[in-house]
Amino acid sequence: MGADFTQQIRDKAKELLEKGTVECVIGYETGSDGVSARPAFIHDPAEVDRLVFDNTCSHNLVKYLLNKKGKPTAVVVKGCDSRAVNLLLSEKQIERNQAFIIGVVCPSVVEWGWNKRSEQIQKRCDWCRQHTPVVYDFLVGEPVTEEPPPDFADVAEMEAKTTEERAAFWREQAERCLRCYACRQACPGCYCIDCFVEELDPEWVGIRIAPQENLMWNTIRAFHLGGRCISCNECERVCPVNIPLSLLNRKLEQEVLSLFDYRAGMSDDTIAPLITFRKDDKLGIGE
Amino acid sequence: MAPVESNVAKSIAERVYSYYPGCSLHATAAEYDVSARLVCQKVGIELRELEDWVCCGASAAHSTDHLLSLALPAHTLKQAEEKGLPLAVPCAMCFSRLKFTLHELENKDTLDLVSRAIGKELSTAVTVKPMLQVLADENISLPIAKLLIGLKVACYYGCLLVRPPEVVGFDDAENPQTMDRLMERLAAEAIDWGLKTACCGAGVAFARFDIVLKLSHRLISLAQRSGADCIAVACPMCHANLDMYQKDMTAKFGQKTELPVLYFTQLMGLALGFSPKELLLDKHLTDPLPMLRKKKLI
Amino acid sequence: MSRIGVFICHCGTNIGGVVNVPQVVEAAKRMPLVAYADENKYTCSEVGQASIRDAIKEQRLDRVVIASCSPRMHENTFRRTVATAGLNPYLLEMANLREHCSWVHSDSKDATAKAIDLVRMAVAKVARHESLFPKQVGLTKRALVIGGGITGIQAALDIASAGHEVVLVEKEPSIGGRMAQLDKTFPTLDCSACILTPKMVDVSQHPNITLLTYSEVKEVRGFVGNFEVDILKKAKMVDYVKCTGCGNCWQACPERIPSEFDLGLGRRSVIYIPFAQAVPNKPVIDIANCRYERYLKWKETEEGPEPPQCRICEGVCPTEAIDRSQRDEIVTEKFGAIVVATGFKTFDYSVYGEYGGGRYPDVISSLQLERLMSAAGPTEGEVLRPSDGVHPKNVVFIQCVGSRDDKVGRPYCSKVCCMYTAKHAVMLKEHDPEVQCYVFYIDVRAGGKDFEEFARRAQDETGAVYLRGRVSQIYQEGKKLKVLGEDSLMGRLVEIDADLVVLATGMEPSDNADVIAQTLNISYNTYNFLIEAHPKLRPVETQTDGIFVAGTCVGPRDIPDCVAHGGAAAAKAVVLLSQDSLTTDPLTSFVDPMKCVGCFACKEVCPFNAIEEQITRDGRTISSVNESLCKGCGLCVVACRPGAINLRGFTNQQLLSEVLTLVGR
Amino acid sequence: MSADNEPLIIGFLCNWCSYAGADMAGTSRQAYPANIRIMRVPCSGRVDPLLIVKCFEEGADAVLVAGCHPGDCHYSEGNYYSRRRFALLRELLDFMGIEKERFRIEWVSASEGKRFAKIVSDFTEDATKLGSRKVS
Repeated sequence: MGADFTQQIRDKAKELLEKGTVECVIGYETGSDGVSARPAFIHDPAEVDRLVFDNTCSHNLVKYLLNKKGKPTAVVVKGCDSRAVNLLLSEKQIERNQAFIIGVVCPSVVEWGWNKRSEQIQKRCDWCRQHTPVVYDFLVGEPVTEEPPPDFADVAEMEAKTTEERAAFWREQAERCLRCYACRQACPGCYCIDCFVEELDPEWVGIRIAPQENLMWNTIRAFHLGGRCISCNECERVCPVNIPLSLLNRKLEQEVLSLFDYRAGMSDDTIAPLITFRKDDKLGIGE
Repeated sequence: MAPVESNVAKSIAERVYSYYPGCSLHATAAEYDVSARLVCQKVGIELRELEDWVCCGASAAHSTDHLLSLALPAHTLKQAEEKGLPLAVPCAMCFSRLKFTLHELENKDTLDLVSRAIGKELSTAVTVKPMLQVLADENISLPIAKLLIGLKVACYYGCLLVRPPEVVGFDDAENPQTMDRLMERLAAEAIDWGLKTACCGAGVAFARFDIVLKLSHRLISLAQRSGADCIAVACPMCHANLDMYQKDMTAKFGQKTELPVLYFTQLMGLALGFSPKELLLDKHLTDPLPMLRKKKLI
Repeated sequence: MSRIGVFICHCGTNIGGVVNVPQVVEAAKRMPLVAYADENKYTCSEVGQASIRDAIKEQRLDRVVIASCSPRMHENTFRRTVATAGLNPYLLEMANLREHCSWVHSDSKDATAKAIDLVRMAVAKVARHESLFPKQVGLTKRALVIGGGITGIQAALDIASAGHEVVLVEKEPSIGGRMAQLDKTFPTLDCSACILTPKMVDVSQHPNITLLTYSEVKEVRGFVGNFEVDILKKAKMVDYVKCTGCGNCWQACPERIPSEFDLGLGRRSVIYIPFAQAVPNKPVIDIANCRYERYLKWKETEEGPEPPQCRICEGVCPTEAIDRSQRDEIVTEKFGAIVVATGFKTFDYSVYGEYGGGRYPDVISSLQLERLMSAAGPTEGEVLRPSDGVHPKNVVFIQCVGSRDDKVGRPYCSKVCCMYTAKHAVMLKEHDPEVQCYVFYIDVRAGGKDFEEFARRAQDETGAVYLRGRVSQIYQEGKKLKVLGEDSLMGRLVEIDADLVVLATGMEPSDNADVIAQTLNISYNTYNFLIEAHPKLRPVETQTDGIFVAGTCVGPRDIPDCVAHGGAAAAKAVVLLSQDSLTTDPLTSFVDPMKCVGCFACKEVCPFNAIEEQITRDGRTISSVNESLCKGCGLCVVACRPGAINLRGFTNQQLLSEVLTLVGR
Repeated sequence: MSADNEPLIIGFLCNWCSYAGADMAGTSRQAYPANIRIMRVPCSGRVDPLLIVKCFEEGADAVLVAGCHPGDCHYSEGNYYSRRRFALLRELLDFMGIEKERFRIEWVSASEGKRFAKIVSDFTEDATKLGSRKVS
C-alpha cells in the first residue's frame, strides 16, 4: 500500500499543480518526529515529494477546505473524510468546482502519538463502513466491498447502565473537560464564525469551568452535529483528556439511523434530518 | 389493461412449473387436465405435478372451518415453495383458495398459526398462476397447425379467476382480456359480451338448483344472442354448470338452449393440431363436435 | 439603566382571592431594574389604565410589566395604554396571573410563590425588550384572478367595479368554465347560458378588466401587495386586433376532431372557438391538430409522405388575421392581490369497471347529458343516445360515482349531484313524456333553498323511480343495457333494461390544482382541494396573505355558492387593495450578517419563503429576512447553529433570561 | 431549584394552541399543581434545544414542550420540526443521565384545557416520584 499510494498521490499532485488546476494540494507529510503523519500544504510542484500516505494519516483534511474558499484546492481524503466533503457541499460551505478530491481507499489508520505509533487499529476504523470515498475526482487504490453495518456495542454498553450511573459517568467526564475546544477545531462540521459556547449575550454557557457548563458544551456540541456527524472521530482523537466523545456521536448516529433512516454525507444533495420532516413521522411523540 | 401486461411481464422466460391439478381435474374435469398437459407439452412448458398435493378445501372447508381452509392450501403451497418453482393451477377455484391463503398468510400471526397447524415453517414466497395466465404468456410461441378462423368464442372467466383483484391480482376484475387475446392468437373471434365475470351459481350448486339454472341460463343465452359458437371456460365448476344443465334450461325457460362449452385449453389443443379424441372433446354433455364440423375445424 | 414599572391586578377577587397581591408587589419592588410596583383592582378598567399612564409619566418608566390575565386577552389593550403614555407599545410584557395561576391553583402560598416567579420572568424579559416599529410597505393596486369560470368572473367583475385593475387569466380559449357547458340550472331551471353569457360579455367590456385567455400562471414571486407573476400566453396564431370573429375560418376548416367542450360527443374544427357564445368570440388554432402546422413539421425533416398544405383558413380570412409567426410568450405582471378560482373537473367514470363507462357508448356522464340536452349542443337539444342516435326511453341514473366512496379514494360528497340528477329527470320528461327514469341513490341530499321541493317534484311529477342502492353490473344486451342493482329498501335485486345510463360523476379539482397551489405556496388537501386559512372564520383567505381562494377549487359547491364565494374573495381583495400601504407586524426575525455562515438551514425550514440570499460587501453569500413575508414563527432561529438569526419579541436573550430567573444562580 | 423537594417544571407553550389550552384550563377552572412555570413562545418550533439543556443543567427537574397537534400548526409546519428535534434530544439526554420521563413533548389544542391540566398533574406526579435532580 504505502509506497504505491504515496507515489500516486505525488504524481497527481504534481500534475495538478503544474497544470495550474489547483493552487494548493492539501495532503499528509511525515511529521517532525519522523514517525507520524501531519497535514501538508503543497503549493510548489517541486515539493510534492514531501507528500506521503501511511496508516498514521488520520487528520480529516476536509476541515482545511473551509479556509480555501474561492481558491482551487486539491485535498487528500479517506473514506470517512469524503463524507465531510458532501456535508460541506450540501451546507454550501465549499464549492465542488473549487475542490479537487483525491480519494484514497482507506487501509485503516492506527493509534499513534508524538514519536510513537502502535499497530493498534483506531476504533473509528472498526466501525467504518466507508473505506472507499463516496466522492472523488481521482481515486487511489481499488474500491473495496464494505462490511455490513456495525452494531453499536459501545452505545449499548452505556445504555445498560442505570440513569444514575450514566449521569455520574458524564459528570466525571465533564469535570475533566478543559473546554479547550480542540474537538471543535478538528471537526469539519464545526465552522460557525461565532460558536454558541463563546457567545456572551445570550450567555448560553458560562465562562466558569464548572461541570454543568461543560456538560452544556458537550451536549450541545454533539447535538449540533446530530444527523451531520460523518464519524471521522477526529474530535475524540484530539481530545487532550480523552473524553469518549464517540459515545455521544454514535448514540446520535444510531438514533438518526433508526428514527430517520439517514446517514450524513453520503451524497451532496440530501437534507439533514433536523431541517426537514415527514408528516407521517412516527417518533413516539403524542401518538 | 395494465394488470395483464404486468403479469405477463412477470412470467417471461418461465418455462418450468410445479403443477397442481386439484381434485376435479382428476375426476369430472379430466378433459381440462388432459388438454392442459398436451398443450403445455406442445408449447414447451414443463409441468411437474406435486407428489403430495391435497384438496384445496373449496366450499367444503372454507365455509366450515377457517383454519382448515388455510391449512389445506398451505400444505400444497409448502411443497411448491420447497420445489422453488412457480405453481400452475388450472382450476379457478383452487387458484382462488391458494391466493386467498397467501393473502391471509401476509399476517404474521396467521402465518405462525397455520405453520403450527401443518407442522412446517411457512413463507409466502410462492408464485401461484392460473393455467390461463401461464399459457397466455405472449413470450410463448404457439406452433399453430390449424387456425380457428370463423369460430366465435365467448370467453368466460367466472367470478374466482379475477376476483377479488387485491387478492388474485390477475387481469381486470370487470372486463378481463387474457383469454380473449389468447383466442385471437388462434385466429378465433373473441366476441365482446358483458357477462365474462358474472357468477354461474356454483356456490349454491347443491342448495339452490333453481338459482344455478337462472344464472347459468342468463350467461348462455346472452352468449348465444351475442352470436357465439361456443363458450370457453377456465374453471371446472363453471364448466359443469354451463355444460350439464342446458336441457333443463330449455325445459324451464322455453327457447332452445344449446351452446357448446369448452375449456380454453381444448380450443388451443385443436389449433395446435391435436385430435378431438386426444382432447376428450367427446366428453361434454353438450356435444361440440357438430358445431366444430360445421365450422370445418375437425 | 432602564426603569421598569410593574402593575399587578387583583381582577376583583379572581386573582386577589388566591394570590397575595401585596406580597407580590413587595417582591416585585425588590427585583432588579424595577423602579416602581403597584396594584390595581381592575387594571383593564379605565381607572386602572389611567393609573398606569400616570405612573409611566410620574415615575419616568421606560418599560412596563402588567401581571393580570392572559396576554391573549389584553395584550393589545395594554399596548395601546402604554402607547398613549408615550412608550413604545412593544416595551410591554404581561404575566399571566389569572388563567395560569389563580384560576388553577387553590393554595395561596404556592400560588403567590408562582405569581412572584411569573412576574420575575416578565421583568427579566421586558428588560430585554426593544422599541419596535411596524413597517409600511407600498402595494400594487391590481388584482389577478386565476380561472374564468363563474366564480372567477364574479370576482373579477366585483374587484373591477370597485375601481381596481383586474387581469383575468383563463387557460381555455374562452371564459365561461363549467357553467357554460350546462343546459339548465336547478332548482329554477333557468337556462345556464342565458344567465352566464351576459356576465361573460360584461367581463370583456369592463374598462378595468384585462382578459388573458389561452394563458396560464407559471410563476409567482413576492408577497402580499407586491406579487410578481409570470403568465404564459399560448400562441393563438390569430391576430385578435385584426380578427372580427366572422367565423369564415372555423366553418371552412376541413379538419374535424372531437370537441373538448362537448366532451367528445361532438366535433370541432382545428381553428376554433369552443362554443357559439365564446368570449372572446375569436378563434385560436389548435397547433397540434392543424394540417398546415403538421406540414411545416414535415418540411423540417421531409420524412415520410408529404402531408397536404391546407392554409384554407388564411384563404378565407377577410382581414388577414391569421398570424403563424405567433409563439408562446411569457409576460410578467405586478399585482397586489390574487384570487384563485381554478374550478373542478368531473370524476373519471371508467374507474368503475362494473358500470362499463368508456366501454359502452350509451353509458355517459351527467355533464355529457347536459351537452345532449343543450340546444347549442352536438344534437341541438335533442336527447339522442350516442350509439345509434335514437331517443332513449328507459334512462337509469347512478348517483355518487366518485363521491362518498372510499374504494375510489373519494369519501366526500360532491354536493350538487342529487340536485342535478333531479333536474335531469324533470327535463328528460319535458323533452319526451314517454321517458321513464330510474335513479339509484345512497341518500337524496337536498339541503338548500327550494331544493327539497324540487327533488320531490322530480319523484312525484315525473314518476322517476328512486331506488336506494348501488348498481352491481351493467352489460350490453343487444341494443339494451342490462342494469343489475339492489333496491335496499325493498331488499331485493332489480334488473332494468336501459337505453341510456347516466353516471352522476362527482367533483374533483382541475388538473394541476396542486401545481398551482405550489406555485402560490398555499396548501391543499389529499384530494388537491385548496385549503382555506380557517374553514369557518376565514373561508376565502389562505395562509399566504394576499392570496384568496374561491369556488369549487376549495370544495364542491353549486353555482349560487360559487357566485357568493367569488364575491367574498373579491371583497377581501378589495379591502386589501383599498389601503395605500400595508403595515407589517414587527415581530419578525432578523439576521446578524457578521454571524451568518450561509448554510441556509433557515431557508430550508422557513414555511413562508421569507429567507432570501444576499451577498455581503466581503463577498459572502448569507441569508436575509424578507420581513413582509416573515410571520414570526422562529423556526429559522432554532435551525441557526451560530445564532445569527433572532426573533424580535422572543429573542434568544429574552427566553434565556426568563429561564435564568427560574434556575441556577 | 424550588424548595423542599417540590419539583420545578418549566413549560414552553406555543402561543396558538397550547398556551391557549392552558388559558382554557384556567377559564374552566381545571386545577393542577403549582409547580409549573409557563413560558410563552410563538411556536414549539421556536424552542431551542439550548434552552432545554440549559433548564436541566441549571437544575430544572422536568421540562414540558407543548405545541399544536401535527397538522394544526399555526405556521403549518413548525411542530413537525420540533417533533423530530425533540425526539432526538430526548434520546441524547436520557443517554447522558437525564431520564426520558423528565422531558415531555405534548400536543395540546386550544380546546384541550382539561387535558392540559391532566398532563401537568401527571407530569408533576412523575417528576415528584423521580425526585429532584442532583446538580452542584
